[in-house]
Amino acid sequence: MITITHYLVLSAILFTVGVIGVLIRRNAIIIFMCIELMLNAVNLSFVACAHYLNSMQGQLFVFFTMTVAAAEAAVGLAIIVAVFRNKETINIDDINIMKW
Amino acid sequence: MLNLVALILLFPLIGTVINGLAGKRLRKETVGYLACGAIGLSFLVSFMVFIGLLQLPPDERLFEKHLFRWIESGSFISAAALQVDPLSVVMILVITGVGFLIHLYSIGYMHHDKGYHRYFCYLNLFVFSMLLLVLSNNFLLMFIGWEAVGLCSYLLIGFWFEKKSASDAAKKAFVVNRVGDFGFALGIMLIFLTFHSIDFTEVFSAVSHGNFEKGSFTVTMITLLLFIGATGKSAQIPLYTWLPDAMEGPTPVSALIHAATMVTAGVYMIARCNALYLLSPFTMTVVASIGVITALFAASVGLVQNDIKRVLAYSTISQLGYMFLACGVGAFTAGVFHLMTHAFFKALLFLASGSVIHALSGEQDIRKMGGLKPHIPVTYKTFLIGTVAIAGIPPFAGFFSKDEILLEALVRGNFIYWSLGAFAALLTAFYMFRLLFMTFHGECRVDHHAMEHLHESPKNMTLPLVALAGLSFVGGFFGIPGANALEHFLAPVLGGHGHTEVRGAVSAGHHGAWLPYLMMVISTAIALVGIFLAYQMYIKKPGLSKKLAERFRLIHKLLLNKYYVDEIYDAIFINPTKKISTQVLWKVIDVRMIDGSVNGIAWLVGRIGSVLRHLQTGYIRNYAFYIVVGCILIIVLAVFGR
Amino acid sequence: MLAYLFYIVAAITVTTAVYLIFEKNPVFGALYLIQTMVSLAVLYILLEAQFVAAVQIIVYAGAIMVLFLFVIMLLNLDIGEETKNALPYQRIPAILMGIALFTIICIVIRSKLLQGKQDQYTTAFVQGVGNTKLIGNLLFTEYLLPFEITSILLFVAAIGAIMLAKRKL
Amino acid sequence: MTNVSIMTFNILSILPILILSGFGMIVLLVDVLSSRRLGEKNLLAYISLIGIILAAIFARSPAGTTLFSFNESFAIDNYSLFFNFIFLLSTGLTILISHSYIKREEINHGEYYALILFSTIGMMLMAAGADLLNIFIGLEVMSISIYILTGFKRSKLISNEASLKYFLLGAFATGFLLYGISLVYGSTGAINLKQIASFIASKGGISDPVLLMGMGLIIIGLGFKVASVPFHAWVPDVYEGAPTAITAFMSVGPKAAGFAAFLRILITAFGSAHDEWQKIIYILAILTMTTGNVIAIAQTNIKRMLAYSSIAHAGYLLIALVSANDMGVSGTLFYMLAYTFMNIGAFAIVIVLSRKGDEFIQINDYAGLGFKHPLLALAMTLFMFSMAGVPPTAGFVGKFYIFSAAIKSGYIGLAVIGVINSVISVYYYLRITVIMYMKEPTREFAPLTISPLIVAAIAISVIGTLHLGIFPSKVMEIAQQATLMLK
Repeated sequence: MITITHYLVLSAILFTVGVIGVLIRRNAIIIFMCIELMLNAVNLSFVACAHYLNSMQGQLFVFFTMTVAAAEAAVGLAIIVAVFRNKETINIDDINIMKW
Repeated sequence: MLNLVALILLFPLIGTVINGLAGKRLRKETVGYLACGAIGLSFLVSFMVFIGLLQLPPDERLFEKHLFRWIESGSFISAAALQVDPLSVVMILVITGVGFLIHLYSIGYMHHDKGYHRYFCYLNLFVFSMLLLVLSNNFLLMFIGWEAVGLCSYLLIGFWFEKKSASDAAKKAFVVNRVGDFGFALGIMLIFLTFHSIDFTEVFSAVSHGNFEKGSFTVTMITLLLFIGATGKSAQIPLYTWLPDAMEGPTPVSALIHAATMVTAGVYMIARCNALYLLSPFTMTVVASIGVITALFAASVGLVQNDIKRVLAYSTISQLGYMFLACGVGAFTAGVFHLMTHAFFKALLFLASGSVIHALSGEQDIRKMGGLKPHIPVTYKTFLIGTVAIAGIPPFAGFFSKDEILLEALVRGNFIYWSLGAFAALLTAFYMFRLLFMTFHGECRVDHHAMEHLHESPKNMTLPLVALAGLSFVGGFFGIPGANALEHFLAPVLGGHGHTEVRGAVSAGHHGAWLPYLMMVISTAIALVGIFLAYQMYIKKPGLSKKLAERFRLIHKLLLNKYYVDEIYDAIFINPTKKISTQVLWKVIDVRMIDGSVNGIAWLVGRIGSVLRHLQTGYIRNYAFYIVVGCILIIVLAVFGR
Repeated sequence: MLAYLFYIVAAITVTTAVYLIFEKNPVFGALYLIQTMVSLAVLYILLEAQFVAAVQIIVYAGAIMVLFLFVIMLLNLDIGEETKNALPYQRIPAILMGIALFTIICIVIRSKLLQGKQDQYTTAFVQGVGNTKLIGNLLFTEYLLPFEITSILLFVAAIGAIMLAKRKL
Repeated sequence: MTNVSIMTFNILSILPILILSGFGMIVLLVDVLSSRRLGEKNLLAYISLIGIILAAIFARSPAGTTLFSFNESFAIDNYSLFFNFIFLLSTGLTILISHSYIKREEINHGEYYALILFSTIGMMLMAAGADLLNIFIGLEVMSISIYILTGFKRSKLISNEASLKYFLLGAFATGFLLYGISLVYGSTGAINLKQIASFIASKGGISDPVLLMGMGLIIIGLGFKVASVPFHAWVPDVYEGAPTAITAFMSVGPKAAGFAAFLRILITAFGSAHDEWQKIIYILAILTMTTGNVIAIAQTNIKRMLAYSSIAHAGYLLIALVSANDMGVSGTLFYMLAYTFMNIGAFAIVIVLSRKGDEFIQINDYAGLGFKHPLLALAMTLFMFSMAGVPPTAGFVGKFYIFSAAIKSGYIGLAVIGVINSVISVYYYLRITVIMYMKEPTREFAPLTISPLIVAAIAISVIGTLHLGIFPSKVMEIAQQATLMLK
């Protein structure tokens, strides 16, 4: 029997994998993909909760999350492109003018 | 007539605004007389308010002028309201009266300065803030005045900021005062917590209804915190170090802010809160002890200083010590009385010393003066009156007030207070006459260059001197024993614990009625001894002082270096932090000095800042790491932290 | 049967996700992520969220990830892009932190099954109406405001993408 | 069963949002249709201002009650109204200070104004959102607009970098926020704040660790937006790199919106769990104030210094959040308004004094300003004093309310730390004044070209700062009425 806990643990695994990815990767696009992974983990948790609560709100929330993710992707990739134009790299360890 | 009280505040404010915004474009004369006029009008209104108050029966002499609702939220209400009662009237008369004379004097004194309009703008702003401080009817508004006078003092000490010593002195004054203000702010918070009000009337009536037992911890805390504020503003041990440095400011500023008015704010505040202080015998002891120790300490440092203004600065600290002694033994009237007379004669002394400095084209070292008496006769005469007044020779003003304090110290306090105070009085007479003799008598040690320009100051400078000399002469009669007008006037505020009943107790007690008169004789004798010693050392046998200095080299050196207090502060607070940071932090990371930091704590905080800023590495991944760490901590705290 | 399906799909999802964060080549990374998303879509179907599953594949795996791939190829990134590593010492603590985070989340999740308020949309009810129709209904009634605001959001995104990435304005 | 019921919604309740989005599009259209001459671009600023004024005129709320709209997901009350005014004020002031700035920096595109207006819509939705979905969508509309605005100087690497940092970290924090929302949803079955509250009340308080973790994660997501330590690290870099006018906007509008949502979520939904979250916010408040103030001392760039100062101010506001009584909420409203005036005022002066390409934004560049431009220096002094909390300015009264609120709720230690912090902050605010008045100029002050719009912005800020400092009671009364609605 698959319970909600299974889904939530799977969601937690994906979320933490995404978090680790953000912390250890240096390619801005891959970091962004890791963030997408985190959002997907959250979506899974929403859908699972909705299912076990006999509720629709979770699924609707996922719908909105995806819209937001799409908007973020458009803007985020545009920002990355703009950075690449000026700097010829998207390694975020090189993008470090401002500090202290 | 009492309704006019708001005008007292309005005039200086108008002066500030006009001079601040348009002063640059106005003619110098216009700027000066505008500023003077503002304070003069303020004085006239103050006088009318005084008359108005006199017409009321003594018990009803409390008038509150509600200006507007200021801060109001829930149970907390604080109106912007002014309070006119005998105590504040005495203060506003002194502030506007002495302030007016000093403004007048400044017109001549500052005439050649390029920051003329800036000076008068600040000075008017100061008067406004000081009036706000003494006229407010609640602690919060008073605190605002308290902060504002500190700010003006800062601006005026650093007026000649091109001099590094001046801007350093300004910073020092500001930082030291912040320490005191911090105590004051905490005290106000505690008052609000305890009394649920910050209104003077409400707080003091709650106290007088006896809701608090004598010596209760809360009241002791409140009074001690307020007293910390007072030690900062009024330059008492241990927060006095800024005042001698503050002499970097223009001399009229020293006269107005650092002698006559602002530094007495602490005394005013304690007198205002007398009901609270009387509830805490412990605080009273602290106040009296700090007062008398400061009086003696500063007087002893004053013995050997060679800068004419520094001698006066230490003398101010010492005289403030007397006022705190008076408050500490419960003789608030005597404290306020001395505050008033001190304002007259110390302002006079400063202005006269300014006149000397003016005459000598900026020379301040008394070893390079001497024999000036025939060249600047008016200055000499007025300075003499001031010196006699502070030394305590009857019938000049200082005699009555100081005698009063010493008497109260003996009767209400104990013999130790009296003897220390009396000894300080001896020193006062000595160093003041030393100053007088070295400046005006003996042989002339002025260099030729300055000699050529030697001249008596213009009319608008000598006029205030003469006026203040007159006040120093007659000021004592307001509080003359027997028919003590000041005391009767102040009685409604400072309560039945004025000294009438003491005198009653004294005459009924075992000391007998002769004690006050004996004390007068003793005081006079002490002053005369001091003068005689100074005369012997500096006029009769000019070599004697040098010989003495050699014989007691250690003490002389100790005094000359002001007991090494600044050095001790450096050694305890500043050097260790410096050492730690240079040896530990400097090598670890690149550090940036904060320009000429004056204060160990500020320095340390700045250093911590320059270390911590390196947490801001600029790497996104580091920032994300902080977020994750914070996230784990918050979840742990939220879930398991119960 | 469904349990096995869950375990298999879950295993694929986790594996591809882990591959994503260790893959050098961003193109492969994107492909792994697409695979993760597709597996998640399968799980959504298991959870009877058919509409979300479809959108997941069409919008997420289809549109958004294609945009990613498009940008990766536009920038023509090398595999050696990540040569500079300014924070090598952060790798181990980061993984440890991730594991700590996971452990805490698991402790919390396992401590209690969900006890939230049950709503009316039981499986039977939803099947009666149809998942997509129900979502459509809700979107245009109860969630009308956020739905409309979403249009502003997408509008902003479009403006932004043009503003930031267009070669010449 | 399947019939579509028309929900009760009040179109008037979202009128300001409609007006702003309409004007945003008008700006874009005018920009496209008009020729590319500079003179036409002036029009865009005026159109945006008209939109803001209209939105402010049509912002209404029923007196003394909360009106819910859109299936109880949108609340119109005095609270959201007050915040709407703060947002509109900050947007209006930003447009006033932007006008000459974006011309100078050659980023004078119509999209600039449109994005500012759209991000204001997001803020309004955050303040009025009564369920987590609306708050989330509002937050995203606001954030995405600002990501773009941050990178608006697209040819400048510094602006790109700021934008990338803000975007990546912002999206990362959004992940936490969403995860939190999903857990809260899972453990209560609701995303509506009132329903969450009634669920918690029916259980007699929070005992479910999943719900607590969800709450913690939401605090993280919003803590990021309001720049609370340790989620603050983006602030200095982004503030430094963003166009200065946008920095001014960012330090006020989004922060206010973050606090609006923060207060509404924590008090409305988790009001009965005050004990659980107050200790978290307590620690955050202390960390935030102290870190902000201490690091600010060591800064040499005025934009970075103001960034750290903005972190410190977030810390003061968190104090009000901890106390969570009427005075704390109204104190937050008041302080936010005061902060809007003083902070945008300060940034306006930074803009006036800087040159193309953000030259002259080192603190030492201000040496001697007091003699060259006395009025500007005076205004800057006023703003600095206000931020330091020196009476009689708005900042003093605001701090006073906040610390009193903490004391009233019994957090005396927190209030004392707050006071110590404001003492520390005096040091670096005063340093600017000292440098302006007490240092010889190190550079030539070229004659300034000051547009009337920016003068208006500075004048409004000065008047606002002084008015709130001297006559705060009227505004405070309004703020207090706004808090009544929240519970």
